[in-house]
Amino acid sequence: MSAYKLMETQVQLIPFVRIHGEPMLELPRDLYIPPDALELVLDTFQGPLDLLLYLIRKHNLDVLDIPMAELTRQYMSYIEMMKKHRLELAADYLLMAAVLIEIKSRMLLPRPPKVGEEDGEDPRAELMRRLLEYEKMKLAAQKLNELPQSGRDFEIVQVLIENTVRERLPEVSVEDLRLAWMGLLARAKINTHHKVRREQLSVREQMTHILRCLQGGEFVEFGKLFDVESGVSKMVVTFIAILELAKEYLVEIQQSETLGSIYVRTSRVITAE
Amino acid sequence: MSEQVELLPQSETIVPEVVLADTRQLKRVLETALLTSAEPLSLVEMKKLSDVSLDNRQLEGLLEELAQDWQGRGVELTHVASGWRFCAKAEMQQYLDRINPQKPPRYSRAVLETLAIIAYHQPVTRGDIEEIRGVAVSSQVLKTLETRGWVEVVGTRDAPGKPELFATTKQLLDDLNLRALQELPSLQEIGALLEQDTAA
Amino acid sequence: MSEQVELLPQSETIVPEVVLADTRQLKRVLETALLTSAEPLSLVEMKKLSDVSLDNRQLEGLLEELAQDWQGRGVELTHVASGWRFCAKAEMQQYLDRINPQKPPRYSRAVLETLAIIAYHQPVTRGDIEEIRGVAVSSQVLKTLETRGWVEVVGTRDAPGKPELFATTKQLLDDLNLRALQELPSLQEIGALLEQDTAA
Repeated sequence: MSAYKLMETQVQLIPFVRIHGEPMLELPRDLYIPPDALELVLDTFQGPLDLLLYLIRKHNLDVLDIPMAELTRQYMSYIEMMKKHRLELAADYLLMAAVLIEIKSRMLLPRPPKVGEEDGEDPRAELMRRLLEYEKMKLAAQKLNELPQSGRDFEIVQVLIENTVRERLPEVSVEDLRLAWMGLLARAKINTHHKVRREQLSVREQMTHILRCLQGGEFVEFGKLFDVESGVSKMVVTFIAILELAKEYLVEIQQSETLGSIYVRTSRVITAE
Repeated sequence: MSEQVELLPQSETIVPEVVLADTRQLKRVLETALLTSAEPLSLVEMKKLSDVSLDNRQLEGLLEELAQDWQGRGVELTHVASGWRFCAKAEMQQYLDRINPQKPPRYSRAVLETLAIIAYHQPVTRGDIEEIRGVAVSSQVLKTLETRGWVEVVGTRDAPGKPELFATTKQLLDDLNLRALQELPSLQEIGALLEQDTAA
Repeated sequence: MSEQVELLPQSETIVPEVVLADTRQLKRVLETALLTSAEPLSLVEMKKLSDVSLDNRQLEGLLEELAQDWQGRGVELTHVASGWRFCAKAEMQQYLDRINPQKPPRYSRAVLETLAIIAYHQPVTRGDIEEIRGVAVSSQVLKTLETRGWVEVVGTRDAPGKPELFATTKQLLDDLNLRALQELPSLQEIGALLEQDTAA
């Protein structure tokens, strides 16, 4: 149950400030701080709790037995300065001043005889709890900062991977094509009756195949376009494909004499002549 | 691969799940992956490197061997929150700084205190942080920590205004070379330190 | 370090500017710096790592030794225009890809729709495609498909301007793992799906 006494040594947790370019390793011993130094002090303290802790430490006070009158008086003298110079920053500090004065006034009142546990509680208890919690976090922050930190205290290994020439090409699946087609249907409201008729893909494929065979532009003998070994249905498809090509004026079919050989060529050549 | 042929009959007593030559190759691949990866590699990721399936114990065994192989070098294999990675030893920093003297910025006390509160009290709202610090927490402070990837919003508290709840990330642990939050300096020790001081 | 004691007298003929123990340490530092640097390190930069002054020849000698030490590993020390750096060997790429699979890029809707139209209506002209899509087809779209080897010109239509006729290639079927165009989802099925969708 020994009282918490915060050591003077912890004052060094506060980083030093510079006044007129001169480093100040310790804050002034007396409470008076030159007005132009106040802004620096204000930046030095992290808030009213920090300032209170500083005052308590500086005067080697016991957090668990804070002499409220003295602490409040000292604190108020800081606040007076702040109000003059950096009012906008002083709000939190003013709030703390109110808390301090409230505690002080409650302590001045005669304590009623013990009625319940709560009533007997020291009005300073909440402030003490907060001061101790803050102090713990302040120290924790310092400990965290002491841990080796990547980039600051050690480097991460990073060996290059030559992202080799292999360029990634988009992959397309059958599903993608199906979706693309559905998108087309949905968007363009294509006449389903017209477009979604029984498409004879095999015929289309064969049409392409025949066009490829005729790519040289020369006449090709009709029979040569049929692969006898591929079966009857394939041959029928080939035949329909040739007719379809002719219908679309993509090929020209010629037979110079009755019962003579039939020749096929792409119609492009005709017009090229 | 005559090696493999010679070795196989010898291993008749124990049939190793991974053949020796393959193990050597796997270690090469593991080492390369760890050296080239910008992020720590998890066991799950590293298992993909092996052609045969490995269990955690086998993989960790290889990693331990690898760590052994690197002993005495300026770089070491470390185990952090999100996996394994190579990093330079702290003692090398003085040399590395000669080449690249730029240092990441040192964080202000406001940032460090906020980080400490989030780390030790997570998940916390901005209000919680302000309550402990006794001052308003500027958005800049939280932004700094979020940008660094050390802190993130993990949800909101079911309270008026639905305040966001902040927590620390794996990245923070990685950057501090830690595996888990428990490896942070313990609050009990810190409390004890304060008590010791006051008792003295 | 009894080694050092034994070795030093041997080297009496040449007095090395860098003592052996220091050389070992310098190699460690060099290796660490090269492993942690994002950019290749120049000789000028690397000289800063040494406490004693080195000339280029000495430094390069050390780097050669280091490169030797790394032989047979998945990572190698290479000499590039701006200096030296460690780099993963190309043969490692296949393994590294397993961990960090690059997401393949995707084709735009325009490309996919054009491909679908060519696949189902071949041979078609650009005009046909535009009619079905209801918008102009950029040359880029057709170029993309041609470059990929999925679409080719198989002729021209005997119409004003002799428009080219596009058709799909065998390569497309191979890449889609199909044996023939008929294996593509039938347009009827697709139409049915759509009607179901709109009915729903």
